[in-house]
Amino acid sequence: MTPTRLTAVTALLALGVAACGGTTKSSVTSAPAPAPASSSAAAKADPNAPIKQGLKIAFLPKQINNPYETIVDNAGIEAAKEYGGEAKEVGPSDASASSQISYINTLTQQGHDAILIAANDANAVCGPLQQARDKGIKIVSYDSDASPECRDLFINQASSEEVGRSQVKLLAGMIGNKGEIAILSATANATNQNTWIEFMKDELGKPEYKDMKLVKVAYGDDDDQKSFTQTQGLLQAYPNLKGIISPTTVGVSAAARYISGSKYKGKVTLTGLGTPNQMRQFVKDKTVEKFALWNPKDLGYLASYAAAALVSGQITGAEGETFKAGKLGERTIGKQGEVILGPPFTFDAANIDQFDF
Amino acid sequence: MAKVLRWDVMVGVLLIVVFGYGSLTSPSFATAGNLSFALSDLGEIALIALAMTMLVVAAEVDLSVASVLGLSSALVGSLWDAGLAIETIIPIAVLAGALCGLVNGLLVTRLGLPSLAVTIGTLALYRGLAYVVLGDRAVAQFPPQFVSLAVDDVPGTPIPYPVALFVLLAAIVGVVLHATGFGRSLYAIGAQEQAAFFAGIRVKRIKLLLFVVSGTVAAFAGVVFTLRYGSARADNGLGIELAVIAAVLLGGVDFDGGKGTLGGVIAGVLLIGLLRNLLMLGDVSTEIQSIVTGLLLIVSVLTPRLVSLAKPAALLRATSRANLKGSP
Amino acid sequence: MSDAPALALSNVSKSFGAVRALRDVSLELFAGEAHALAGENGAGKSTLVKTLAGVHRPDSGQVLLNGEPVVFAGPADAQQAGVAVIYQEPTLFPDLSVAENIFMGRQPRRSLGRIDRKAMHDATRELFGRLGVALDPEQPSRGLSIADQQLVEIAKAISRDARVLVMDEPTAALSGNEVARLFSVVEALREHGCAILFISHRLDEIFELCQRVTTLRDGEWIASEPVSGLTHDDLVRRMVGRELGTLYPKQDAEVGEVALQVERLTREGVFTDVSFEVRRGEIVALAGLVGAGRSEVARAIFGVDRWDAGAVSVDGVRLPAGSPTAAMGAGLALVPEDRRQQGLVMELSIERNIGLTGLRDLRKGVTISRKAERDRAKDWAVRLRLKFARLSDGVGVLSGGNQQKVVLAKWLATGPSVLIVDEPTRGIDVGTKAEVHRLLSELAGQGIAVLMISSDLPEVLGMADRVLVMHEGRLTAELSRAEATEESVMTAATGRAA
Amino acid sequence: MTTATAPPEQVSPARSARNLVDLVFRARELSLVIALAVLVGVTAGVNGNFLSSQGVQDILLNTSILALLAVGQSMVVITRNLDLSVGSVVGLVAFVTGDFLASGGGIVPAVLLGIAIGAGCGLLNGLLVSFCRVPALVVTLGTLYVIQGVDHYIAHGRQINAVNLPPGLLSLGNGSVLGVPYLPLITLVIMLAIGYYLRSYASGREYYAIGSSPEAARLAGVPVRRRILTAYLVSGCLAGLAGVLWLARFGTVIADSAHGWELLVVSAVVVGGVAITGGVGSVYGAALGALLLTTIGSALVVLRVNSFWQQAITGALLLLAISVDRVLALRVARLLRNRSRHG
Repeated sequence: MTPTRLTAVTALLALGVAACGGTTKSSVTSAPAPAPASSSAAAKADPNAPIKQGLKIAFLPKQINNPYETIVDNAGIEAAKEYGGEAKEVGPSDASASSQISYINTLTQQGHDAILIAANDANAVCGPLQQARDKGIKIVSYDSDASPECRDLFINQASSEEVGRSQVKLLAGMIGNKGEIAILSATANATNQNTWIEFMKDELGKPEYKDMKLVKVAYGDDDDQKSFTQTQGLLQAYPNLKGIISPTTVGVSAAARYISGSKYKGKVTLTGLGTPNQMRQFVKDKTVEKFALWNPKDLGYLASYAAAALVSGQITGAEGETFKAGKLGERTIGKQGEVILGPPFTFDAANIDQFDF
Repeated sequence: MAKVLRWDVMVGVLLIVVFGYGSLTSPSFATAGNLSFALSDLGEIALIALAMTMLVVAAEVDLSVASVLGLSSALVGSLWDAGLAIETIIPIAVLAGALCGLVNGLLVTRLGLPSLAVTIGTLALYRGLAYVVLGDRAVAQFPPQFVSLAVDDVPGTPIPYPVALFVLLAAIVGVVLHATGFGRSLYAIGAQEQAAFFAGIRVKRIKLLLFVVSGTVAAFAGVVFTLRYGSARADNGLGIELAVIAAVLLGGVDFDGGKGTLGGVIAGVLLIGLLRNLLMLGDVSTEIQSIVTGLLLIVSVLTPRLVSLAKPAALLRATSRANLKGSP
Repeated sequence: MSDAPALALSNVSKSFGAVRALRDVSLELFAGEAHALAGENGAGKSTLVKTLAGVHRPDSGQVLLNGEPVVFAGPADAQQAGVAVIYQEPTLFPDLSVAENIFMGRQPRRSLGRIDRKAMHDATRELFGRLGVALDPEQPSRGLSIADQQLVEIAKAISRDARVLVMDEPTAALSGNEVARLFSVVEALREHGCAILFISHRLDEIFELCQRVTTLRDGEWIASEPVSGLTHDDLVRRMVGRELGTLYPKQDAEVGEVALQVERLTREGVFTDVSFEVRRGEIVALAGLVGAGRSEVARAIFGVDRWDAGAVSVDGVRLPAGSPTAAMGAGLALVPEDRRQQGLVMELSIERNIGLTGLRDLRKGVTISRKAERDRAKDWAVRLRLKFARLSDGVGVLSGGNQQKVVLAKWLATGPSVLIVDEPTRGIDVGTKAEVHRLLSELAGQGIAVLMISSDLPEVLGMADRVLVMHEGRLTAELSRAEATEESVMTAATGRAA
Repeated sequence: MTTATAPPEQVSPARSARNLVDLVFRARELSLVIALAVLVGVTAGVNGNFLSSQGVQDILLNTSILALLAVGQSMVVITRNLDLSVGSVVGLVAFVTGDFLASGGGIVPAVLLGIAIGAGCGLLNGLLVSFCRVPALVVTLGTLYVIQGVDHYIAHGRQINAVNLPPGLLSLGNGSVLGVPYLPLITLVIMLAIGYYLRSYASGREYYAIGSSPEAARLAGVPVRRRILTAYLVSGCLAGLAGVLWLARFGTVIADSAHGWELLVVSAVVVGGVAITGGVGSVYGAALGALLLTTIGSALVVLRVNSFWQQAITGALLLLAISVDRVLALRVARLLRNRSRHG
């Protein structure tokens, strides 16, 4: 019977490979790291080169139905019009790395000048991005980074360290440096979230926060309903909880919504990263006192200009190079090709009505 | 149904039309690079579709394949993280897949449960286990020589290794399905299980085997998937069972069993893949792609029915079969 | 009462694919009359019943209600018009209670159209009282014996207060007492002006209950006449169309060694302690009422069902329980009762169906040799005088008789030493029937042991060397060819003597 | 059977057979209640907060939308069919009605709009399944894709924010009367109404008849197609209503509300004792199933169990439910067979 054979073939294949000797994680990681960032970095930057006209760039967000990403991308598309380029947004309807990869491949085939990506998985997108770069396409990651060796630039919304530490400071100020706190994150492998959380933990290690205790990091998967129920669970499981930090726009608004309608309103302090439009109601009804965010429009705008600068040869992605980003002025490339948008801005009842995004 | 109206042939024709249209309208469509991308994007779906074809021909279905793929990926990730050799990990992951298939098969054959219900249950169970194994972590940095096996083209051709493997397996499954006694048994089981059983065909054993094969192939696809993306995650392949089933049904395999050809299924897989590729190249949004996939699925089951309903004699058969279907 | 028949068929024809089930048939049912429908298996009785019931629509001809042509779009229309039907196979909802089965769609209502369960259960009890049945109205119908299911069907039909009651073999599974009670109820209905169409294979019942009889043969109308002027033989002649003798060409064969030995075979709740043997060259009939456990014994012997106790040996080799594959290997073959579900894969071609029992023998290397498959099919098609266009045609296009030949071919091709045939001539035309009988006789002559299950009493008496009779899961009689008469078999089958 | 000769003795085995069957099927819903009680008991023992009024309210609120969908789904499953498109209908309705309200629409028209959209989707499914006789699984899988695509097309990365919605709607989602939130009340009323209809009306019983034996139903003159169509219509309408309630409850919606819920709904229905092969079960059971699944989810968080287990447990429960049903059914059938033979 041949399907038995089919199984056998599969097994043999696997076993045959097994016979060749062991390849383990340690043997791979101890080997010299793969070649550092590709040859394009070796090219000479010409800060005075004009921005090329008719550039074709594409934004590839985590998923197209994420409103935050839509704001960022639309600002980037607007920016491209300013410098005479042509930009578009394409992307999958689910936030998975594999569907993003189909799009990277397609964009490569279509021959764009630059791809701007908010990576769903830093490593998974790496191979296809390398292939795109081999064809001369510039890669700029924004919002969520891809592995540094497979992109030219990372436009960071804010210094990760600053985001992490400032969130802790913000909350500590409101709860008087005392009590149990929890974090409501997005997915556990979201690169940006994890970096921030690391810095939060580091900040909490400082002596002035000795009375604050991080009891749980929960994951709402950037899914509104899941974030909502996770908040419920957190508050039940930890009755002494004093504060929650939710460094994700989906999480913080879901948590605010639950708290505003529950008995925990006024007892538990919530802060995090959210957009003013989402949070306005909860600031007004006093569920949330303060929260922070950068301007997502500026992020898209900056990423768009950075891509144009890269393609035009004004920069190569090396540390210390500078480029002009339209109305945002001159920006400098930091370590590992990072460009930082700026410090996060804190919103409260006094200033929230000045913003609309 | 008349030979000319055979659905699998129509899918083949449709495939040629799409290919022709793509080549004419999009300069980057019919390039080796693009087709190689498009094909390797289909790799796992195509692999799993091979096993699924045999199951559906035998009037069963396995909805848990994508979860088995995820579980296999999670196992690869966590074992790799734990420092095991990849050569040991791969057989373990594949074996785990076989075990998953065995559980499905035992529940279906021993307890006589409908495979639809069983595999909806294991769909949740196996995906859940994948999360339990690896959590929300993503494990990366697999050995380059293995990654390149999953990514690179066979030297001198624009054909990626997984696609070459698929061609090989497809040839085997094609022979099994269409030219061996085992294949004949599958069609007999699918069309009239009792008659097959009365003819001395070991129906339960064969079904059990099919589920094991399905689990094994899905787990193997999980290994390929993990290496190809260089990232092991519990949510890998989430939802691709629907794409697999869509391809199989689009290829003209009757959901009630007993009908369909492997050629049709391969045409179905390619049609879905190339159409998606073409839509993406044409900057057609994801939403429209989803609508097109759904419509294709509905049309693929609707058209053969409407053709057969047009004949009154066949109506009677279809009616009685439709009514028999699903009885415990 | 008007002179027009309550329900009538006028020149009705109906075909299924290539099979013409009814040809130009007319029938008139008058109020206050019990009308018998006689005909062999496959004569078109069930199709006629389904046409009256609105399940089938005639290809040509008309259905007349009180003399007016009507078109029943479906069973609901026919029921609306006052036609109640008891089908041959019970059609119950296994998950619903007995009372709900009886009153589905016509439940007694309370205010706001709600179902009045108490009234429904009371009405059911009252019905059961009239029929002398002791079933709980609230019991689910799953798990009822065939006889009980049939009784529920009868209660259902009677409860409709129908103007026309059609009963397709309602008594096949009933015991003598139950039949007597049913008849008294039917008699009462008839006196109230109900028209009754009655189908039975027990000719005595026709003579007892009915005033007129219509005979069908091969889908054609033969005669409609008063019962009073007829004898048994007249009726049989009309049904069969020739002298009985030629239908059962049984020749004596030399009886050899024991080929099939069944010892104290038991399947709990189905049959108990069944022991018998069949010798080479012998045709042994297994008779009994529907539901007596005959087919179940055959299924267990062949391994389709498991047995709980006892043993089966073929040519001295013991068989494991529950393995058709092992049974086939030992030389057993089973031509099952239900041709469409169990005997054939309707969607596959003639050659593939015949090849299905020999997938191992037809191998050439790994793959099936299409030539060997075709040769095997061609060989047997010729030997059994199969009428077909192409071997690659689906078996669905063949007539019932030819389909049965394909089933036989499929099994004879395995070269069995024991052949079990379950209802070998059910639903096939008279010509083919005689051919099948001749074939069975020949096979016995070649030294094959044949075990034949049949509800067709003349067939049992005409073909068997010995007759085993079952009643409620037990063997109640073993009769030699000389001892076996219609009377003696029926006595044992209904347990009247026991 | 020799029933006619000795009726009095015959009654008792028949009675006890019925009692046995009754017991088994009652036990099915009873076992859910017991499981629920144990779960709640243990969880509350570990963390008293679980049974606080806020905790109970949360569970009821979380359950109500799932239970509403499960009630609709069980009507479809009872007729031996399946509706996988409910999740995407909820998503579509939540967004479209949100959009409608945000642009100034009234609440009542919005609710009607939501139900109408759901009814349209249900009608489409029902027509395809009942009149074209295509397998329900495949058709509703197809409409799942199509409806989801339409939803995403309309939303296109936009978001409906709570601040743009009328406060009346939001208070429907989070407000309560006498301490009992509106949402569970709405679900309860609908569940009782449909449960009562299915049990006490002639046409309601026909759904069970169709699922129990489609062929017999046809012969009994049951309007099979119309009933199946109605089942899908009801499922669609309830999914539409669930979409509006989703909007009211969560306030902020993007395109993928209830994404992937179809399997959760089917699980709730099957765990609740509605046989996937039709004909058996009740909407009460289905709602209980939804309550159990939701409670497990909440309990895991409160018990501080890794919430990754939740999905695995849901799957295992579903398998357990269908296996137990099957084994029990086989046992009962065997017992009944023996009784009827030896009775």
